[in-house]
Amino acid sequence: MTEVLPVEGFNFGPILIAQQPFSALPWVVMLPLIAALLCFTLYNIKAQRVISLLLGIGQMLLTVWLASIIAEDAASSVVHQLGGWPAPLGIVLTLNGFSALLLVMAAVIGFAITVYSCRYFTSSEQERKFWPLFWLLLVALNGIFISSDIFNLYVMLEILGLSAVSLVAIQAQRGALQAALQYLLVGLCGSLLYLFGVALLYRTYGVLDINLLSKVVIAEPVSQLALTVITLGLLLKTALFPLHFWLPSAHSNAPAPVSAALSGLVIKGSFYLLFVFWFKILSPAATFAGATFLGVLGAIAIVWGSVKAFNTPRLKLVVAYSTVAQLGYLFVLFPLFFGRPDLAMGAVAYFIVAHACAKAAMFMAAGSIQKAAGHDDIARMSGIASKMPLSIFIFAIAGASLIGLPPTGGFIAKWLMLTSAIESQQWWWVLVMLAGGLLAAAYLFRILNLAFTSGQDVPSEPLKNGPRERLWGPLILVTITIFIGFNAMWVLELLNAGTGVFALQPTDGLMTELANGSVNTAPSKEGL
Amino acid sequence: MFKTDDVSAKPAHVFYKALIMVSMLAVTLSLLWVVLPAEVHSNAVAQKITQNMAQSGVLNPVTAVLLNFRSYDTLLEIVVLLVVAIACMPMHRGTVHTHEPVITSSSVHSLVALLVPLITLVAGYMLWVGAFAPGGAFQAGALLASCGLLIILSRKFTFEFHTLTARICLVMGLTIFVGVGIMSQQSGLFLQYPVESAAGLILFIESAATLSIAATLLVCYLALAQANVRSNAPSAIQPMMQPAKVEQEK
Amino acid sequence: MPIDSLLDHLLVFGILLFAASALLVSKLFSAIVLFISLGLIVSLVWIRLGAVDVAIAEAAIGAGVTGVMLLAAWKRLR
Amino acid sequence: MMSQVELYTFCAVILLGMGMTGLILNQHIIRKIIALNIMGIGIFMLLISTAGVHSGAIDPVPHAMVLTGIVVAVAGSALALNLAARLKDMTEQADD
Repeated sequence: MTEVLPVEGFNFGPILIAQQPFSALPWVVMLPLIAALLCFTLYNIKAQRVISLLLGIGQMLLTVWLASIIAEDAASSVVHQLGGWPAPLGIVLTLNGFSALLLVMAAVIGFAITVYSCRYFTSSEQERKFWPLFWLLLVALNGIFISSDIFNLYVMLEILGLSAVSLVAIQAQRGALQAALQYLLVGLCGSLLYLFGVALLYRTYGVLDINLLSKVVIAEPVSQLALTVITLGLLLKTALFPLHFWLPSAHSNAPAPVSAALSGLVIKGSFYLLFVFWFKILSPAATFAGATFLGVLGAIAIVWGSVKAFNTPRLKLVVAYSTVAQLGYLFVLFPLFFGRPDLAMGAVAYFIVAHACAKAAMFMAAGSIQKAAGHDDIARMSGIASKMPLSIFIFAIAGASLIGLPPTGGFIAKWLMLTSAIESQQWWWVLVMLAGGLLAAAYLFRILNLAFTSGQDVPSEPLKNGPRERLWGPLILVTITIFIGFNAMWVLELLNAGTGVFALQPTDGLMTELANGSVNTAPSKEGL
Repeated sequence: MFKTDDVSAKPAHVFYKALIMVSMLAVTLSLLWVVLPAEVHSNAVAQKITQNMAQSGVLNPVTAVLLNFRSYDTLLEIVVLLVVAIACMPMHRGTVHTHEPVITSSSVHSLVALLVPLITLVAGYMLWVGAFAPGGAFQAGALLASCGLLIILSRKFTFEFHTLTARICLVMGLTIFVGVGIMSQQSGLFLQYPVESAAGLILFIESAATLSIAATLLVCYLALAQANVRSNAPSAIQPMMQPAKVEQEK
Repeated sequence: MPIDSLLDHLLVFGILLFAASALLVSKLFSAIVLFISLGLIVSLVWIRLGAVDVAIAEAAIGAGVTGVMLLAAWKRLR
Repeated sequence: MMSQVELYTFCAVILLGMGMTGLILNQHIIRKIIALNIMGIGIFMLLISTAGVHSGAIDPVPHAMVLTGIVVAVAGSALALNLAARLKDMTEQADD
């Protein structure tokens, strides 16, 4: 059953057969799934914490091991045919440098959130529901990063969306439920639009596998329509301005570990898909004008999100609006893929990792402050730095990364972005990036400034300092933020292992399209 | 656009409404303009499926796709149901009581007594026949859930959400699916059933999935309908209607 | 017009009519009932198109279970 | 005169447009759910309408996709209705 099956009518090229070590690939999804099943069946918070910590470590080891295999063997990506059925018939899992990097990121941030959550919840009812849903969220994220079947990705997107909504709803307050309901409707509408795109693609090309599809897609009205509706659906889920309206309330009303997962990880899942559709699957249908349009929306998002973050009275809402702003950078990079795709690719990956670590840490620190102070009203936070030095320290380092100050991961990400904008001869984006950094500095220093001034005029309330151990979670992330600020090559090398089959080839196709005004449909791509 | 502040209907401005309707009409027409003339693919995958049916262990091509060729999708579909079941379960330990059965008339009662075994039988048949003809776990699960619903409506009924039995019913389908997937790995490929035992394994997975699907649908319905029985058992329902106290104190 | 084609046109007309009225009718209860009926007509279309598996699922889950849940929610949200 | 595929494609796209319009214009959660489900039916019809175009084998993949889609749609609707019901309980308590 594992022999190469050529398909009539298409020149699909040879289909790689899974090699022995990569039978571990489905475990990336199965491990969190088993964790979720155990957590739900036992339904006892002590057991759930132990299972989550142990399997969280296991997940980190597994993903780091897979990443090291990818980094060593830079030749191509890793393939696993589920059920032994090759691509047009069955579903295939693939792993390349980019997805390996994202898997490691998800596992590490997931573990940090696990550590934090063990000491966060005050209600055992909430915590009992949190663990299985959190693991199911990781199932969907990991699944998105390794799946190479567009319908399977739809199911994964639904799991991601529904579990994210359920996690917001465990905060049994009116505001949280309202936010969850709005988030759910937006998410369902987004996944239906995505499914519409999948239906159009299957109708026209008759295949669902990403690699096969990318070889038969040509620039025609149907593929462009499919790209449009898929982009629209995924933008709803990724919350690019002006479709960000649901994000601030959902991310700020959720419990802090959930906010960290939503801002750090969930949004990256749908962004990753958007990225794959634009620069791999449907790259012949992608146009520079469309990418520039997304870039302009991203630029508006940076300014708008920052201004809203500056004017907002609540701490968690500031962090949520900051997510809206930071997501803008990822879209500003879209037009740069038509100039220097190699540089833009590095910038995208680096920015995703740096932002995920910083934002997750920041939300957890904000959650700690909120728990201790009993509110998250910024006006009443003067002098909080002396009472909660560790939380404010984490907040400050994460903030430095968001602004793009050295020696953090955010600095390297900004630097890569600036280089790629200048090298692509699209210097105007540089202005947006610099302005965004200044605006981020403005809204973050507003909080830090207040935290460090001793409040004489405001009566300081007694703080119920929560358990300190939970801050180990965000501390891990802050350490990583600084670590990747010093060791950029480590991340970029892993990425380069995968770019060979990932970003460069489709954009080569794009460049021929740009150069000739026609589309290169010859299946000249090697590898898969 | 997605405002849900108020559950009651609020009339939107007429001009705004008309504008949206006209623009959506334009969108629909342009969709038609692109989709209608588009060419339809050749049937390459269908041919592949016909060629490989002998190895799938079943005769119904849809079941073969759902539980063999693309069984990973079905596995995740059951995960979707599990997510919703967990999310719908009430937060606090709670029991649903119906002290007064909804169906009271004795003639309807005898009809229910006839229907329940009949529907269960049909569900079982649906599950079994899925291997050869239209049918399968999801249809059977829905039938089984309707059967459960009839029982709930026709008698005094107590349902405890947070028992081990309830949770095992909910996760059983998924656990067995994952277990079979891991155990049946040939040459290291996940979900690869041996050809000779594929039929048995598929039926095994489907039976467990049917129970879990029925349980999930019932849990969703009961969590939704619990307010209907609130007045019957105020003492039992009261605790789960309260928002988390702990959170408000902080 | 051959009888098959006539049947198709009738079904499409019925579907569009029921969908439009389910969205436009002023009483919520009627909207739910119209939606359930829409599900049943759609399952006839699935049979017409040779998708009997989908037809059974649509009738049992799409129309049946969704309908029951919508009615339960209607009763509770009233 | 439209062929069968064209007819059902036409119907599918109109259903999709109707569903989207209904989703945007209606405020009540139940109506929004109905609109979402009508959108879903449109997409399912788009998938199934082409499954039997070629004489010979009917393509079962779209059928399997639609079966999965129906179950996912029910799951999403159930969650939305549950959240709405919980929200209503909480609002009523706040009013008391």
